[in-house]
This record gives sequence, structure tokens and C-alpha cells, in this order.
Amino acid sequence: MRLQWMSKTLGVITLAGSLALSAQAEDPIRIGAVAPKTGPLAGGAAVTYWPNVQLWSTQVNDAGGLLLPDGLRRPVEIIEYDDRTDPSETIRAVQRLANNDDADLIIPPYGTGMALAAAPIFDRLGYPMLNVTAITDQTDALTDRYDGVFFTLGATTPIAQGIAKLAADMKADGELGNRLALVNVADAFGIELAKAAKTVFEDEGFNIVYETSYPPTIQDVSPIINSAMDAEPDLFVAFSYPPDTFALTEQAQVAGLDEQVDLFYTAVANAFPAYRNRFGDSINGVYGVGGVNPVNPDFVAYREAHIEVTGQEPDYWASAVMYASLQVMQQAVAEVGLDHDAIIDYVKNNTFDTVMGDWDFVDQQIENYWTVGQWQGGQFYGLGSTQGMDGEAEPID
Amino acid sequence: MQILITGILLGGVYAIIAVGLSLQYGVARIMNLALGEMLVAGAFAAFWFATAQALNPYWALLVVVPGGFIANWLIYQFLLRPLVRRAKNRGQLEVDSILATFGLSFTLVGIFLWIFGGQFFNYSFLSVPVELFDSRYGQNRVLAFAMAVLICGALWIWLNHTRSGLALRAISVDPKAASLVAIDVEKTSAFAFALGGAVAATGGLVLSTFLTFDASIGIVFTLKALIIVIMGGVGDIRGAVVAALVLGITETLVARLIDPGLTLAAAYVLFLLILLFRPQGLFGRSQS
Amino acid sequence: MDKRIALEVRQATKKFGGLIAVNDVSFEVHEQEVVGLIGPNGSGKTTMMNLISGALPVTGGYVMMGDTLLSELPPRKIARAGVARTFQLVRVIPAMTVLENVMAGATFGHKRLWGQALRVYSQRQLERVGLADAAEQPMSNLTYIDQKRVELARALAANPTVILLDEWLAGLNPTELQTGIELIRSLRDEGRTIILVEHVMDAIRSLCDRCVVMSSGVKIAEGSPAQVLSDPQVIEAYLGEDYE
Amino acid sequence: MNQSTLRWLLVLAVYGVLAWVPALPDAGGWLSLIVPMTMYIALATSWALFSGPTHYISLATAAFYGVGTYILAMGIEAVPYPLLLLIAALAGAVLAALVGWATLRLSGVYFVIFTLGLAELIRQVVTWLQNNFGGSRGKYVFTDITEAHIYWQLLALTLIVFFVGWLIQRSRLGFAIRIIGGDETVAKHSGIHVAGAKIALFMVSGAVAAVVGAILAPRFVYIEPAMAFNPQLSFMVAIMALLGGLHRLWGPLMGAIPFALVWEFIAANFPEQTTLLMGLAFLAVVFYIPNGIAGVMESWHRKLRANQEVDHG
Repeated sequence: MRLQWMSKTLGVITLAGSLALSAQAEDPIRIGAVAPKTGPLAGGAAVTYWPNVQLWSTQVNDAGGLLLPDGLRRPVEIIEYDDRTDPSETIRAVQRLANNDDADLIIPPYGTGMALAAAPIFDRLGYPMLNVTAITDQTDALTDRYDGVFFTLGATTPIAQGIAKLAADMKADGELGNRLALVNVADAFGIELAKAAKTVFEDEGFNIVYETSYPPTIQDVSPIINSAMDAEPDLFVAFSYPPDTFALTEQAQVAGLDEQVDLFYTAVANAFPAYRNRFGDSINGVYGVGGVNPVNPDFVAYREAHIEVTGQEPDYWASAVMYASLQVMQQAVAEVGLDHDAIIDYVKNNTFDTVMGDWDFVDQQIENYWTVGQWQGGQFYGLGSTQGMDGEAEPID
Repeated sequence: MQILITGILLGGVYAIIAVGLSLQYGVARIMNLALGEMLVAGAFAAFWFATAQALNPYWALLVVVPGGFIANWLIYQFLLRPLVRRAKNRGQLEVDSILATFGLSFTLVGIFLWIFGGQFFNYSFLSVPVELFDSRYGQNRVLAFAMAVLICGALWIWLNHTRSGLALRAISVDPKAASLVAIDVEKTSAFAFALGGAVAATGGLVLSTFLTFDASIGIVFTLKALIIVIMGGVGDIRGAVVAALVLGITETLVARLIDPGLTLAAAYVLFLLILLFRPQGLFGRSQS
Repeated sequence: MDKRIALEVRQATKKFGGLIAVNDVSFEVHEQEVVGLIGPNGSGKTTMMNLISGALPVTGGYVMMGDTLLSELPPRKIARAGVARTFQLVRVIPAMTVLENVMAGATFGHKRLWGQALRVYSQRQLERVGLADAAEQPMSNLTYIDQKRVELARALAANPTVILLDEWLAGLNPTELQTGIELIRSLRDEGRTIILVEHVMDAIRSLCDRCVVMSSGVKIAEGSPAQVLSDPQVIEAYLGEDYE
Repeated sequence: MNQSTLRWLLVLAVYGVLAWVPALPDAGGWLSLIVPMTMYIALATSWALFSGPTHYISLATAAFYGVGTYILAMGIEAVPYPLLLLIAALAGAVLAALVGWATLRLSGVYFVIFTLGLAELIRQVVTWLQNNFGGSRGKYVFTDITEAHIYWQLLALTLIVFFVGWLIQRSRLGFAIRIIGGDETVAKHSGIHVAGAKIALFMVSGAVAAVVGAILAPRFVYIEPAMAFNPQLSFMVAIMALLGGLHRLWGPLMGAIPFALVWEFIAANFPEQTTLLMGLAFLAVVFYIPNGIAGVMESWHRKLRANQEVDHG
């Protein structure tokens, strides 16, 4: 009786064990994703972050799963967390993904502040962190300190230089005066960019006639535009985030600032299709951060797939980079599997074929990237980059 | 001059909200911390009319006014009246109503998030310039201010020149005495609470024509409305209007001259000064 | 009356907005004296008590005790100076035991005891008002009359020089009234000064050394109970109220 | 040995056991659950020390917490760590004194409104200062302090809070505050410095929240205003304390533990609905358990005892 019971139990255990084994090949690879679905940056993440996660995971799963070194494919399962644009929530979500959800990989958070806040936790937990939407001048310090942290979209000073050099060239050609209005959103991204830009602009001989910052949750930007107008600037540069980029542009049109200045520049969300859809032809000639080569065939193919899978267009800057970072992860996993140290090591030492072209990480950073672009005839063209990208366009008036 | 006008245009719309709160707190004696959510609801309705229906957002008034009235009436009847009846003393009622309306506020924000998501939203309505005293202002703002004048003026006339308005004022002065002269205090309080909510929702609609909103912004407006009402003197509509203009001008001044990031700080400094020097409000008489 | 002056009220005035509740009232209270503050309802008696105890600040005039100017002090300092009071509508703390309610009077004010001494001392005050056995009961178990006794015990616990009793005898039955009168008299005999607002005429006659009569915020008479109660002005004031 | 010594020995024994949590296998998972819980216990208990007897609902917890966090972030490179904790406590107390002085003389509504916006106010000012004079919004805190260190410190802090609470309950201050809570007029006429007593207690809860903020700062490594002054913290603390019950020292504990557990579950499974559920929790506490879990437990206990007496009699 007793023996029978024991053998039965054993049988059940072995059965369960073999089931687990056979299931392993089908077991999904758990990939965490943390970004705002609520809060000030939710709008930005809804354009740049979440659709790419959806696009990439759909494509991978349609192909039968994520390829591993043993030639097997396992489907990916995305575990999504909303950090509510709150860095402490980001950290908690990353911890939860690692400790409770046993995520195999984690896609880094959206937004500079959130990414910087999460970097030490990624490092502590040992996960590779392929940042996209994190722009800071502390990239060197961070990559020195954290072995598995990578940056792809650029650093603050070169991006600030992008617009400043462009403006300086125009000034040298006599197309632009030297009175500058410089505003920024008071968040990690805006503060660092404004600080870097200020130095560069001053070195280029610009006279800053108006300067201010505003909180990410600002509701009414008309005081900023009105103050800027009173200072009679020749160019208006705003290191802004999605909701305020729209608000600043609209208010500038109401007040007539866009006609008064010769150069109007806003930052994140400028390169969003929604910006064009909202303002139509009136933004022709408006400058913005980043850029793409919209006629590059790789980008066109990516754009079509993006529209097909997610029902919306990618933006003209970070979307493709975001997708490229996922491609890097995919290629690394195919070579070395899911071991975090191996992935980190592989990413450091290899070249990747991405929608952005060939990517080589130098000191854990991508060094060639778009810095400034312009709306031209309903498309956003990259005008300048750090080391010369293919297809740089010429500015129009 | 431009700062002054911008401030007045903004303050005018704040006045709508503050008058709404003043009706609720002055008459029904409940500090409704979920008022801001009524406002956001009004803004959402306008947004929906403007984008999904491609209509003039002011059409939303047809929904917002009766909707706000009914919703607030229900809230008063089913959520707050049990507390009024249960409370042993005024302090108890105060704590309970604060906690309950906070709970309500979070619940509503949660529902908004659920339905609309967490994005910031705005829409373009009449964002074309109009020239006033050599400066340009958005037409939407000027129209919003006109609405504010209309609403506050209508309420003012109603309160001071009609019988039902008189009943409301009587309760706000002394509920006991009011009940002695055959005013149904409970019914009138419920009416005032509902009306206040409807007015606030209308304020939200008006604000949404030129401000950016998101689901959780309500609390900011609740705070501003509270500060205005306290500054103007509880239950005093004239005071609320003046205080709203003061707040609008102060905010614009600070945003223009110091930093747009310090508008709430500016409101707070005003609040603190009032607390320290005139806790009974700008026009309030000191009471025993 | 050759006793020293314990409390001096001089031209005390209290306005609420446009309403003048106490108008230019002056009187003196001597040590070891029981003074009755009487008058029809709404004549400003309770406001007067509030002015003395500091519950309300004076609009004009002053209240002086010895060489302390009470009218510029907050209530807690007045309490510390030795003025204790009861309230027209009983004020006790229902969430506390009877003894704790009494202890409240002897901890922070004129008397500052703590620990065992406080408990023993407070228990003694309870014995005085005849509630020794109720010490550990929750306050809410007591009748309204017993709550009034606790209130008096709390006032006594401060060992005050001046006691303000606001209609403390109201609502007592004849036996209780007699005990109450005896109790107050014994307080005076210990050397305390007592000001009482009262409607119970028997009590006023047998207890008060002097009476101050107020009507519509002003003092209309002052003197021994017999004197003032036969004053035609006083009678008119009271009759006017009775036929309201 | 009297009862209270016995009770304290028991408490110390429990703490002795709890101190070993970091030695458990898979300690990381345990700590990520128990650190926030311990934090909430310290915050909710100190919150109730003030709000329980006075009925003033304070929503300033996030403000004090953020001030503590920032003091640590600013000073970590220059000032010894223990001294920073002390400075944080002091700063929290001073801020509480200032806020209390401005608002505690007035009615509860004013106080709630003021504290509600306080965190946001300080956040705006800090952001503005950093933006204009700091050059960067965030601040890195690199230390060797591990999760286990943080846990031990919080554990010690809760012990201190309980001890201070116990001392206050037995002191004149505690008695004064009970009287104030019962009837402020009686308190005034009994010689109690009403505003002073309220401010003193508010300072205690402010100091504790600031120290908690300082202790937890190293956990986040990158400090920036939006996270340091997160208003949600204020509401979480209030709801936990109210859920547990304010009239007992151990009440908030009864609220913090289950709420932190349930909240962890909610945040993991219904991340979209956290705000909604928090609102419903508020309403549930106000309408159904106004005396908190401690109140419910006591009434059960009373019923049980009454039944026993009936049985024996």
C-alpha cells in the first residue's frame, strides 16, 4: 500500500519534471519593459517607446521566437510596467521585474531622468541596459562606473552643438541676428541641454536676451512666449518635452513669435508625426532635435512595418534608434544566449546591423548620431550629425 | 499692461471655479477636495466634443452643466449626507468629509486614467490672435473670460435678487436661523452643492480651451480654488472673484518676471500671507 | 467690605461686528467674596465670563487680578494665574475616565502635579464633589448632573484663587441644590473668590454677598441680593424677558 | 517584573528575530518587500502620534521625506553619515515647527490644504534652485550602504518611534494632547499651551519622516525632485495609519503591514488601477472602519471577553 503510494508520487514528480523539460523550449523569454503610460511623459512614450516594443515583439514572435545560440527559437513575452513618469516607480518596477517576475532581459526605461535613476539598479542586478531615450553629459561617468550600461541616442553637448553650430553658420552668412531666447523644461533632459547649449551659443557670439525654465507639468506657456517676444529675439530655442513642445508652438503662432524670429527650434516631439498633423504646413522650416534620413530605404521599410503593426507612424528621430537597440539585443542573444555578462561583453565588442546602419559601441556609446533636423515639406529631415550621417539635408528658410 | 491683462484673463476663469467651491463650502459646509476632478471631467467632455465630434467645445455645455449638477447632487446625497448625519461634532465632520472627498478625488482620477489614459491632452480652439491694447492675446482666452463674467454675473444676480438665492445666502450665514424661517436646509444644501459642482465643471470646460490637461491635474485646481476661497473669505462671492483676479495676476507676474516653474509657489506665498495676517479673508469680518 | 480687591473689571467692552455684547461694564470682586452675575438671557453675562477667563479678547477696557492684567493674556496664562471656570454647557472629555478629566485641571495650570501625587490629589477633588466611587468610570457613563460635578472638581483641582461658575447650579433638584450651595460656600470659606452666573434665585439669595445685574450688555445695578432684586429697573428687565 | 517591562522585552525579542531577515536565503526578494513595509510602519506610526489625538490630517509627509532625502544627497560627500541623519531630523523638525506655527492655530481645513501643497511647493523651489544654480536636476548618491543596512536602520528607527510614542503617551505632553483632542476649549482653560503642544508633536512626526527620507536616499542612488517629493507617499501613510487605527500606538502597524502587502500585489497586478483602488480604500476606511483595524480588534476582544464572562457567570 505504502510502496504503491510512494511510486505513484514519484511517478507524478517525474512526469512533472519531464513536462517542465519539454516545455522549456516553448517557455517564453520574459522581457520586461518599463516606461510611462501615465504622467507628463506618457505621450512621448506612446510614440517612441511602446509601439517599438510592440513592433519588435510581434516580429520576433511571428518569426517563431527569439533565436538562441542552440538554434532554437523561444517566443518572447513582454511584461509591461507603467512607471507613471516617476523615477522611484521606475526603480521599483525594475526591482520587481528582476526579483518577482524573473525577467530574462529588461528594456531600459523611457526618459532621461528615469533612465539615469534606473542605471544603478540595472548595474546592481546585472542586467544589460541599452539606453535610447537618455541624453546626458554624464555618459562617460556612467559607462565608466556601470559596465553594462550603453547609450545610443547621443550626449548633451553634441546635441546642443548641433543647433548652435547651425545657427552660427547662418549668422556668419548674415541670415540670422544674434539675439537668442533660450528656454527649457526643468527636468534632467532640459536642464542639461540648456546648460550645454548656453555655453556653446555664447562661444559662438550669441547674446542671450531671454532665458527661463518651466516645470514639466506646465499648463500655460503663454507667459514664456510673451516674455520671449518682449525680448525681441532673432532665434527661439526650446529644449522642451512632448506636451510643452506643442503648447509652445501653438502659443508662438498665436502671439506671432514664429513670424518674428528667423529660427524656431523645439526639442522632443518636434519630430513626431503628430506635430505635423497638428500644425500642417505652418511648421515648414521649423527646426527640431535629432532627425532621420526619411528617404533611406531601411528607414522606409521600418516605417512601413511600424505603421502596419502598430497603426501609427514612427517619429523622425528616436523611434528608429529605439528599434535599432532592440535589434542589437536580438543579435547579441542569438550569439551568446541570455547570460547577462555574455551579452554585455558581446555588445561591447561587435558590430551590429541595424535600421540605423552599422552600429559599433565605443566606450559603451554610439558616437555618430543625428543632432538637428528640420521640417521640410511634411517630412522631418536630419540636417546635422556628430560624425556625418548619410543623407544630411540642407536647411531651408 | 500685458501682464495685467493676461493675469486678469486667467484670474477670471479661476473665479468660476472658486465661485463653485464657495457655493459648496459656504452653503453645504463641506470642503470638497474632489472639486478639481469635476473640472477635469468638464475639460474631458469639451475635449471629446472638440476632437471626436469636431464641434465647438462650448457645445459640451449641454452635457457638462446638467451632468455636473446631477453627479454632484448624487455625491452629496449618497456620500456626504451620511457623514453629516453620523458626525458627532463639527471637527469629526470636517475630518470625515476631507477623507471622503479625498477618496472620491482619487477614485475619479482612477476612473479618468482608466478611460482616457494618462496622456496630456489639449486641442486647438480659436487659437488665433486678437489685438488688445497693442498686444496679442488668444481669442480663446478672451472668450473664456467673457464666459467667466457671464457665469459669475449671473450667479451674483441670482443670489442677490431672487428668493431662492436669498435662501442660499441665509443658510451660509446661519443654518439654524435659516431652518427657523422655513428654509429646507438639507434640500437647499444639496442644491448648492450640486450647483457648485456644475459651475466648477463648466470652469473646466472653459479652461480646457486654452490649457493643457491630464487626468490627475484636478488637485492643482482644487488647491488654487481653496486658496482663492480662503483669501476671498468663505461664502463671499465678491471676495472670491477679487481673490481669483489677484491670484491670476500674481501667477502671471511670477511666471513672467521670475520663473514659470514657481506659479504654485506664488499661490502658496499668497496663501501663507493670508493665513498669517488675515485668516478671515480679504473682506471677511473677524468672527468670535 | 474691607477685604482686598481680587478682581477688577474696568470699562470692559466686547463687540461682535456691529453688535455690542458687553458695553462699558465695571465692577470689582473682593477676596473671599461670592458675586452673582445676573440678568435676563442675552444680557451679556456669559460673554462677561468669557472676557474674564480669556476665552474672548476684550474690545476695550481691561480685567485685572492683583497686579496681573488678565485681559492681555491668553486663556492658558489666565488659568495659570489662578482663574478656573466651568462652562454653561458642560464641557468634559468623553473619551477619558472621570479621574482623568479631573486630573486635566491639576497638571498644566495653577497647580502642576504629575504621577502618583496627581492621582491622589485629583481623587481628593472627586471626593469633595461626592463622586469618589466613579473615578475609573468612563465619562460617558455619567449623568449630566454628575458631569457638572466632574467639571467643578476639575476647576477645583487647579487650586484656583478665582472660580467662575456659569450656571453651575441649573438643573439640580432641591436636595442637590442644597449640597451645591454648601459646597460653594465652603469654597469661599477656604479663601477663594467666586463669580457665578445664575438664574436660580434661591441660590443667589442664600449664597451671594453681592450681585451685579446686566441687561443688554450694560450693568444696570449692583449691591446685595436683596437690594438689587427689589430695584425697579432690574424687575423691569426681568419681566420684559418673562413675557417675551 | 511589571507588565510594561515584560512587554518591552517581548518587543525587543521580536526585533531580535526581525534583524536576521537579511540572512535569509534569497534575501533580496524579502528585503524589497520588507524595506518599504518597515518604512511605512515608521512613517505611519509617527504620523499617528500627531494626527491621532489632534484630528489634523497631515499631508506633509512627502515634504519632510524629500527634505531628508535632499539633505543626505547634498551632504553625503562632505559630512559624516550619522551627522547627516541628525541634521535631517533637525531640518524636519524645524520645517514642521514653521508650518505648524503658521497653520496649527487655525482650523483643520486650512492645515490639510497647506500640507497638501507643501511637498509640491518645496519641489518647485528645489527644482528652480537646481535649475538656476545647480546645473543639473538630479543628484547621485554613491555609498556603500546596502539594502540590509537600510533595513537595519529603519528597524532601529521604528523601535525609536515606538519608544518615543510610548514615552509621550506617559508624559504631560501626551496627556495634554489627549485633552486637546477631546476639547480644545477645556485644554486652553486648563492652562495648556494648545498650539505649542500640537507643534511639538508635529515636529516629532516631521523629524521622523525626514530621517526616513535620508535613510532611504542611498537606495535610489539618483535623487531628483519628482521622486523625493512624491505626494503619493503622504496619502499612503495617511491611509495606512487610518486603516490601522489612530487611537493606539500599535494601530498604524496593523494598517501598514497588510496595506503594504496588498499594495505590492496591486502594483504588480493592476498597475493601471492603483489610483482608483487607493481612492476606494480611502472611502472604505471612512465609511466602514472609522476606528481602524485596531478598533475592530478591540471590539472583538471586548465581545469575546463579554461572552466568557457570561459563560463563567
